[in-house]
Amino acid sequence: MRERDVTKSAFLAAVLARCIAGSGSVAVGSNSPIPAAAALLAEHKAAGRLTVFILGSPRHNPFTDGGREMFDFAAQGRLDSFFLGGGEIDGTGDINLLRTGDHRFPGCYGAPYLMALVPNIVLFREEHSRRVLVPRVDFVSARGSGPEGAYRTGGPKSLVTGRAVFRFTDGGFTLVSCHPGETVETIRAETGFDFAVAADPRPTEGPTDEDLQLLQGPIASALAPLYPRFTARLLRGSHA
Amino acid sequence: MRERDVTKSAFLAAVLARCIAGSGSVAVGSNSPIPAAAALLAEHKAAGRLTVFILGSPRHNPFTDGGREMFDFAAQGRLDSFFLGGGEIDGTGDINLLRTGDHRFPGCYGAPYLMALVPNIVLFREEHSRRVLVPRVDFVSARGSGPEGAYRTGGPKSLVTGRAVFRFTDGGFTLVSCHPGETVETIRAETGFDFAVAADPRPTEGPTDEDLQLLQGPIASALAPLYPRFTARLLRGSHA
Amino acid sequence: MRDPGPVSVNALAGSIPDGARLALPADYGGVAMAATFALIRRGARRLRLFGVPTSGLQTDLLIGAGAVETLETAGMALGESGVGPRFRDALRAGGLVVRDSTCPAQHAALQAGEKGIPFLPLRGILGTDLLAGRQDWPVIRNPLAGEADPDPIVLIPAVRPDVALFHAALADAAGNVWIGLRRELATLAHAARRTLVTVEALHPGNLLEDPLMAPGTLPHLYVAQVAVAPGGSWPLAFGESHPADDGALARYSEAAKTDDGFAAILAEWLR
Amino acid sequence: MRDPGPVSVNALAGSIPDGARLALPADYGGVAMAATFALIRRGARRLRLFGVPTSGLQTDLLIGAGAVETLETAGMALGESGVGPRFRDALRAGGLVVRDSTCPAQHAALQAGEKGIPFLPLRGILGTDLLAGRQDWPVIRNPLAGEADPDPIVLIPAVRPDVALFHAALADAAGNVWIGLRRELATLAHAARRTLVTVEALHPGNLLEDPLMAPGTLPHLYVAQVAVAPGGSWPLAFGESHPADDGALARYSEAAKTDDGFAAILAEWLR
Repeated sequence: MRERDVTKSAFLAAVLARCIAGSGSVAVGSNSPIPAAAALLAEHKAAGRLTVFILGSPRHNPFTDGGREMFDFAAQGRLDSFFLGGGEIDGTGDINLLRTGDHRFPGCYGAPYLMALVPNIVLFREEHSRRVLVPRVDFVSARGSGPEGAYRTGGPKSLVTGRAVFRFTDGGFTLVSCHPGETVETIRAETGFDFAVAADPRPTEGPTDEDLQLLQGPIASALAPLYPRFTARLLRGSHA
Repeated sequence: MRERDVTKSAFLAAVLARCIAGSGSVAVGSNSPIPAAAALLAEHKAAGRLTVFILGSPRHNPFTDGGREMFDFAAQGRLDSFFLGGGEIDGTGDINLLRTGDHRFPGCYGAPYLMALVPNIVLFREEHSRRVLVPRVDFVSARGSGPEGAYRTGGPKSLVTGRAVFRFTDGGFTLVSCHPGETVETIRAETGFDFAVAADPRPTEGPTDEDLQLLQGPIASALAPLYPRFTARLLRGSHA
Repeated sequence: MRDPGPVSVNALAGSIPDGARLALPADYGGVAMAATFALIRRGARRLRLFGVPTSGLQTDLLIGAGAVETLETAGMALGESGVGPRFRDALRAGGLVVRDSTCPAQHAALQAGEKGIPFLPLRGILGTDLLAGRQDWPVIRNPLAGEADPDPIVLIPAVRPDVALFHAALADAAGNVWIGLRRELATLAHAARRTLVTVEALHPGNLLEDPLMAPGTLPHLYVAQVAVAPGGSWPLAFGESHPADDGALARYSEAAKTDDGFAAILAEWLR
Repeated sequence: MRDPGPVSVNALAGSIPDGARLALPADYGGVAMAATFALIRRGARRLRLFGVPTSGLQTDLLIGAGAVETLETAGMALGESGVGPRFRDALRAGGLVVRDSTCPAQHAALQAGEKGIPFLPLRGILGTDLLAGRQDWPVIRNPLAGEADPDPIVLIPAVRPDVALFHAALADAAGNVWIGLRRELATLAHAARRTLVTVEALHPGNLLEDPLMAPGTLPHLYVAQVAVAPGGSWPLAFGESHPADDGALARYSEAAKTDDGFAAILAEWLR
């Protein structure tokens, strides 16, 4: 990378934006500042062909039928992309948003439903460690695939962490790129589940200059009311 | 009756208004001018304690959630009264709104649903003849009671025709009053189903002077946009 | 995906293919009559109409013009004039398939379509001949009822119309449509694959960005095409500004009783 | 039946009985914080909270004040600060019953309540531990599926809260409430037995008679009591005019980590 102020958040937002390129619609749930920034970046680059819904943001809300509309919209097959995190994520694409041992996470929110209905689910968790990427989640909040016989139109397509990007196919993950400073070996050391490695794993591409200007300018401004601490501390921060 | 211009429609509207006295809410379906007039008369007399919904009338529509709201409102247990007619009505309170032989009526509208859910259903049909009041309806659009085991919170409480008023109890009708010029015998001659007779069948009371002023004044004006021919021809007509 | 900018009424009507399942509002609910005339002019055939929740003049015209294969509706009448004459005639002649329904079921079918669920349960209706005629409405025992309680309940299958067509007050350049209190049109548009709207006028700003307009707005997400058609509900009423043309409606009720009378008034209205 | 005219915030909160099933909006959805302080002041107990669809500061406060017996919600967090500290503490201490849910199920439960039907089917959720924990959510075979298709589907039972409590922009003398785009509050009020609303201000005219206001209006039919409470969502945001008091929220997140810290900030806020 050149000498620029690329925060980790800006880097990840740019990576996530590429995961939803080509979508006609994307929604972002609550407490998801980096995905929200990614969605707005993708919107800028799609030149009006992408509809962005950010829960809690009055300016990025194309819906007029109340809290259920986004969920109905997804079940109608109209929502192309959604971001999901996870206190734990395992190698089958199952995620845990509720609890491990006696530790409580905020809750499942829309995940048990959206994971089954939105075609391009982007899994995102900045922390990439064996604590998060586990052999098997303690609690299945949402399933990466199945169960057999169930109606299903959605599922994970990719997993982005603070270290790497994986593709999800046939019920498992394939490492497709490592962020700067990481290698297949360092990724394997920090990942609790098995994964395949793409024939040609490359360094993850960060934001372009234009991406960065957008993220640090209009996107940071747009997100400031919703995520004041995030925008102040991270997106405009001067240390990567 | 004193020497007044009481049209048949005004007479019936006053009778129907008494059938919904004490209700907190009443709805009137489409193509129901006399029930609409009755609901507005009851509203005047209830001094603000009655909510009136008249389908198709923007001025008598307290709902803001679209066409389904009135039906949901009924299922919530909030709708006290509703008027239903019938191409045929039989002695069990079943009504036919769809067809007899090859004659087609407009259709069932909300009847199959509202009859089961609205506590005070007022059956109304001006024509009182053996053609309308039949031993058994040709087609059951809505049931007066049952079927056994079914969830049910509503049903007919009364039947008003151009000749008489009946009460509906225990699955059958009881004649409670005859309109001027009718007797128990003339009613029996024109009724195709069996009915009981109240211990003290009286002449049906018509509209008071105040009722008449309301019906011919503000109520006729209010209904004119929705029922132009009805209000012109009947409510203000000078022959009873 | 929405076509950019408003189109002509003819282009809008022309995008409704023969054989489409076409959902239409009740006569009081914003009927796109100008687009209906265009649809008849282009000789539409085999339409499968779905009333939201009932049907009237528009459906009678389409039936008379030979454009209708099936009609699913909760009621079919021309205001105070009763059953539509062309509908009645088509029933006598045979060939028109009618699936009789009830208003809450029509609404529930679209709500199920909107929610992407296969059915919605509905109270009432049990034990009627209406239900007996609907083999497609299963009755199940309520799985939540107590063991001793049979509690049968009707399931209304979801409907996702191919096309929804209606008339509204305003649209903006983004394709947002102001429907005001006619929220059944939002449910309908959510459930439909394509929604076509004629409007009285274009709105200069963005309806979603105006806090007073947004609550009555159907978002562009659901709107495939918009055409501007002032007075586009004639001869039916639209809001308080456009009362029904009672004279025209009375003439229709009378004329359409005969084939020749219908042909004459249709020719006049299509001019 | 609606009480005539607006009441005081204390009277409104006082009408919520101990043990009530109380439905509350998400932190972004119009939270009646002033009424919540009044509810805590009067020492409410054994409330059964229902999140529409999620929960936050208000619920954390009520839990900390010992007012909550059960919580049914799709998520419980204080914005960027994560899980509510009093909620977390109550889980550790035991005694708080939590029924974990998911957003669309919370909405569906209220829609079923609104429609007076026993349940609504919902896609997704199958095969999760969330579903395994909900014995009250039966899974049935879709009766409309083909014979060879197992097509299991989850049924969400209807919820009809005893009380709904929220904050809105405007109410009029008739008891109509302008909720604007927050239509989940209409669904909630339709489903609830009694709806209590605090508002920023009284509207001089009748909201239902204004064609621009009516589409965003909850009719008086569903509104039991209204109280005027300007800034009544503090420290949470309300619309664009009342941004969140980020300083107060950050102080709460920190203080409420300990019993003493919570007691101190609660005492300050209840003053």
